[in-house]
Amino acid sequence: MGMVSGDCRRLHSLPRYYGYYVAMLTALPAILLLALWISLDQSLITHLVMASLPQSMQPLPPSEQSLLINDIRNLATGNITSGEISPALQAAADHYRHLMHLSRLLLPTALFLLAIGGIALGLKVIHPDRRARPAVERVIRWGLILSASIAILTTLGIVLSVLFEALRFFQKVPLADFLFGLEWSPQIAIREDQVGASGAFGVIPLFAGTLLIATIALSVAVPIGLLSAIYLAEFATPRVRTWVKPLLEILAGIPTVVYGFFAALVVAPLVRAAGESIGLEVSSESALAAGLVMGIMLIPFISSLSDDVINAVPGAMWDGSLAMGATHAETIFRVIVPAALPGIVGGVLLAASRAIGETMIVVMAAGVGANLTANPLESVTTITVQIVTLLVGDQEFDSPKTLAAFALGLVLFIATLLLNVLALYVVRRYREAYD
Amino acid sequence: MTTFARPGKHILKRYDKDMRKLQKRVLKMGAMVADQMQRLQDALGQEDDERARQVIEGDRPIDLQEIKVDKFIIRLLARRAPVGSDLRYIVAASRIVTELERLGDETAQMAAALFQEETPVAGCNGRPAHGEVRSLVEQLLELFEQVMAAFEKYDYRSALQLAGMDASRGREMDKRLKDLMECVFGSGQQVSEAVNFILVLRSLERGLRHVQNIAEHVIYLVTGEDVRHRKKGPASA
Amino acid sequence: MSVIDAGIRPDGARDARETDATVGKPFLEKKVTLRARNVNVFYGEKQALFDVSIDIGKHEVTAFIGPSGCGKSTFLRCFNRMNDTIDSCRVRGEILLDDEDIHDPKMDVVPLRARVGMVFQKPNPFPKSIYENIAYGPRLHGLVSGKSELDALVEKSLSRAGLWNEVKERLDEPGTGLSGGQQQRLCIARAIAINPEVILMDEPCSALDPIATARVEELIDELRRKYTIVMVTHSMQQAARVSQRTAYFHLGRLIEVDKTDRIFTNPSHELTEAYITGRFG
Amino acid sequence: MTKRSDIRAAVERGLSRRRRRDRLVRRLGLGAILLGLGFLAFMFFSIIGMGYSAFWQTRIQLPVELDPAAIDPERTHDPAVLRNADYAGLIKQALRKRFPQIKKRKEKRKLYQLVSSGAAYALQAMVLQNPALIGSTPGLWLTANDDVDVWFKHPETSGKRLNDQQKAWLEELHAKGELKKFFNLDFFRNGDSREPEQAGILGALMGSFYTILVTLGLSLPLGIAAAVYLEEFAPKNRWTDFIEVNINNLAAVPSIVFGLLGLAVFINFFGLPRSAPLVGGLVLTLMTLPTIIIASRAALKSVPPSIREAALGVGASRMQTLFHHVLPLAMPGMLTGTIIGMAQALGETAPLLMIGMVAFIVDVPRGILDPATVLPVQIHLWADSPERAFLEKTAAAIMVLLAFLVLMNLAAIWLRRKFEKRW
Repeated sequence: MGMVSGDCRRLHSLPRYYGYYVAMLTALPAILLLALWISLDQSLITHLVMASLPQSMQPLPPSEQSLLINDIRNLATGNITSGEISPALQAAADHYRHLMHLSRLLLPTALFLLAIGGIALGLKVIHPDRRARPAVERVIRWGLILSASIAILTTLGIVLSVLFEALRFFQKVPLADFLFGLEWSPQIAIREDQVGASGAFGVIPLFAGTLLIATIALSVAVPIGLLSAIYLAEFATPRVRTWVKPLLEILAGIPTVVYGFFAALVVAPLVRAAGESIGLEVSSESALAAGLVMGIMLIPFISSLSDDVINAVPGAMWDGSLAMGATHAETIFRVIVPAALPGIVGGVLLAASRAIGETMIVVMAAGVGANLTANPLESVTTITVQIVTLLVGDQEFDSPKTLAAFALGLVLFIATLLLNVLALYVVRRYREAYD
Repeated sequence: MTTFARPGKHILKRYDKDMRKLQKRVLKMGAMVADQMQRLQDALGQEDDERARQVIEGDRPIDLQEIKVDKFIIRLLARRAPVGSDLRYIVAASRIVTELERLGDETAQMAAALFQEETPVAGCNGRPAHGEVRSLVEQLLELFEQVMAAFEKYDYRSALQLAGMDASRGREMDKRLKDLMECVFGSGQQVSEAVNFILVLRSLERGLRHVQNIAEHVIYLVTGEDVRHRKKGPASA
Repeated sequence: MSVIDAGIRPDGARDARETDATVGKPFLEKKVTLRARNVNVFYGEKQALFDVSIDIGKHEVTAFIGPSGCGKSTFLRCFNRMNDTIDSCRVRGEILLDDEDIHDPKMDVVPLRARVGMVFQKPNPFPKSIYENIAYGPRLHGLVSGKSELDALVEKSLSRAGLWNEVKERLDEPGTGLSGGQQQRLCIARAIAINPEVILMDEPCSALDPIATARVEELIDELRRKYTIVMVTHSMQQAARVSQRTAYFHLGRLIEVDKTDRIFTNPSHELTEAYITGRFG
Repeated sequence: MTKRSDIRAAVERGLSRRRRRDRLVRRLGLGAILLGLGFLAFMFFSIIGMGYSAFWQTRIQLPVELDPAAIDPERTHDPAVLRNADYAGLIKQALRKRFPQIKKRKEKRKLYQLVSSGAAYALQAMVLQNPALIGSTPGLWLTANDDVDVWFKHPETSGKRLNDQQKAWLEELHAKGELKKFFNLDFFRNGDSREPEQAGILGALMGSFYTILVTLGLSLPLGIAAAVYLEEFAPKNRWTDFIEVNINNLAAVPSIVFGLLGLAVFINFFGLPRSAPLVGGLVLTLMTLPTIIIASRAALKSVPPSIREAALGVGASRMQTLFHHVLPLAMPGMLTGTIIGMAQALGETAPLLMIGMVAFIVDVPRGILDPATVLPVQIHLWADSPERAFLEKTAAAIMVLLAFLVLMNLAAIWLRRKFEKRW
């Protein structure tokens, strides 16, 4: 400010932008360093410690190495370690502790120096003609771009992580066996130690189970959801609409674990009792119970999507048809539903994608045993159930059992991706037709 | 029952302006015709050939003004698509302009007939033609000025009087014209002289008709009633 | 009644009846299709129409004009009870279609609307083929028994709407693919496919260009021979061109109804005059 | 058929059939809605019916003699000494005194089972807090065992795990007013436990709190920044189109896939600790980001372009326009979207199973790196437990979870109502 003797107009940008500018020069490098430091110091220190270990302990297989590092870390932080403490280990721990201490000390110093440097640089380059505002804005802009790219990174992360582990799985189990095998029993494969040889990783029963439950769910949700949307859109008075719509949407806001609980502890026994009362044998983990509850969960999904697309049909269509002397029902089924059909189909596809990917309800209410059946009264298992069963608990990332979960994840991802993209495309095309 | 909104208060200010301009132009044309009649009257009073010549030549600007106002009216019709009182006003103005042009013509014709060298216009029963005509022109001018005032002020009552049904002055003039005509026919004058006088009297009669027509147009423009070709008292021959 | 004969002064003193009621001739002696008596319409608390009474002559085009929000569309929609679709809307009074009260609770709107067709401001063909658009009404009401009968009806309706020659080659194409003017004529064809007695038109040309407007106006003039037409329009010129009688509405009241010629040359009410001549009303 | 009279006849003929169909559709629609709402009501009632009793806890009143000889023989009041005393023994002694008629070892064991093993800890805590109590014999209300609790709350439905003798003792206690229900504070201040009567949701609540904290801290700025970029700055090209499709797709990717991502990337690749709220928060961030981005974009879109044009028209830069005008106007909408995203994250279970937040953790977590579980996962865990007493805990935990969700949604509605603007 002094440089222009208080005349703001001679500054290129508003005064505070110079402040932001300096602050940015100060903070950004420091933050970068901090991030780098935090992400690297652990592995660097570990590496240094390992390098300083006696020769005898050097060539270790990776799994034992990590065990060792764990021991050293535990020792350094004063926790209980597994096994005996050898002097070498003790030394390594001391070394580790020392390095950690050094790191803790060095970090603030380095940060401080960097910040000072930033301020100095900032003060030096600041000049009335300096285009501070555009510079600040450029940085903000890059920040925004980075944030927007996170979605891409996430997708990429999903694809890569799932694909990578799945490929490892397919090295052990042939793809054809996986895709066309009729038997699924990962536990057996482990016990008999015949990796991938038993053909126990056939995914067909899981597909069948998933589809069975999804079909039951959709056959509950689609008619109920669609009919409620139709009723709300045309027959209901505004008062009813303002009350019923949020109430139905509550169903969408309930966590799936609650539905799971409801399915497992309320609906399944009811279904069973009902089946038994008419002389049917119903499994306590029947596909019917899980599917029914999943269908309830999907009702608001279908109804609000259908409501959207029905409302997107211009009111002039209603008027046109009613003025011809059509009844409400005729208008709905001959004009509105055909016009909204692509949107409704899109909504149903999205709901199907959700049904396939739904986890908690089936984890809690469906079975674990793979069962190739079309009988809704029997117990079936789904892809998501298997992923959860395979991955919850101890994991060994070498065993096909664990890796199979990722292969299933890949299948699930691809299936839902296809459904989603198709549905989004259909819905988008539909919207454009009326916008 | 009727409504008449005076020009003005349109949402479109330009429309108002145009309507005022139309009125001004019609009134200007009326003033030009009145000037002509005044000049003819003066020429007759002073036996001034020069004045009479001015009257004959003075018809030309009136014709030009007619064309000008007509063009303006056509533009108004095209541009504003007038309805209601505006439509009536414009239609009436258009008709009035035609009447004015004719009135101008009659005035010039009278000047030409009264001031020609070869065949002077004879009088009748000792009454000199010029003097008679002069007083008749004066009377016509008076009626004409009244009807133009009625047009300017949308005064349909005064126009009603002028239109002839109970127009004592119009009837009076009408009667004088008839008397004169009978007198000329009965006097056994030279044919050419008599014809000239008759022509002038006819012109005066037509002039009176034009004034009455203008009055009818004023009635139409204010009330929307078309009173033409009704049975109008004795004024209609 | 002649002004001159009556000797009424034109300077503002008015006949007593016009201060609180309609001027002109709301009631007709000759053939009448629709009779409205003391119609009041409310939207919730707000009253949109006040005591409107009018006769709609048979095989005439009656035009409703008036500034926006004057209730003319609302009134039009009373004739086929389209106001039923607006929840807060209540209609009081009597509207007789051939001496049947259409607001009678026993009156079913479905046959009513089959008798009173409607064409809307924006062309609203259904997102179906041209053929299906026309066939919609006859199918709905079960008016045809076979495909050939339906074909004939579709052709007849389209021809009557002056659209047959333009679309006969592409009956299977979607109606939404036509131009605006064609769409509107399609909607008219759709309405006349069930041969209604009355056709209501709510600003049928306001979304059209002048040429399409001219076509539709021409069509309206032809349709007049077989149908009674009531139209709302914002274009006074249009009312002047196509209608035989014009009704002027102002703030929910019917101010004046009379022969169109008279309304546009010499309206009786100063509000009408102010409106049609474009003055502050 | 074109004659009007024929048409009218035909219309009238079909009328009743068409009206019937119309009514049928209307009834079906109404039925569908009632069915949906019925499901909702049924679910709520069954959960409340199962869960309300968890908010009460059965306790037994016993005069426990805090024998100085047993607790603090040297009267040092040294906490170390006090901590190591045999409080369970004191309770057993009190029980024996209360029922002096019981002599057989087997019966005594049955008697001891009536009181929760946690009662000893409660006693210990009480003594540690107030050593002056030593030597007195206060009549203490001790937490009963879960079997007693279940039997006492639902005497008609259960009690298989208690024998008749135990029931007789309990009847006696009850008759003398020494068996009562109290408000269950332990449910809100304990972590998980193998013993149903001691299990509480505090650990899960704190785990949820930290997880949501991480999620909120990351997804709010990221989501808004991404929305701002896409809506205000991004050029319309293939890349932004791709981003858009990606976001829409991510919003519909099954949550469990995000769990797999978290497992593979955050835990295996970056080596972050398993079961930590940090990882849970990261996964939930990725999962909720699309929701927040979509909602924020809608909020930005609803700011009329005239406002932007007005600001740009007086010479503001695009950034200034954004920060001074657009963002403040769009903020309520963005926050509403964020709250809804958070509610979704709060109820999410499946991805957290993948990253190990299902471990049995007794301690209440104190930071984002401590092993923890979250409320929905706790529900899942309890729902899987065989003990009858966990059923009501599960339902109660669901009630707590739903209460939080309702609060969040009410906040979102309130926000929307308060700042709703009409342009």
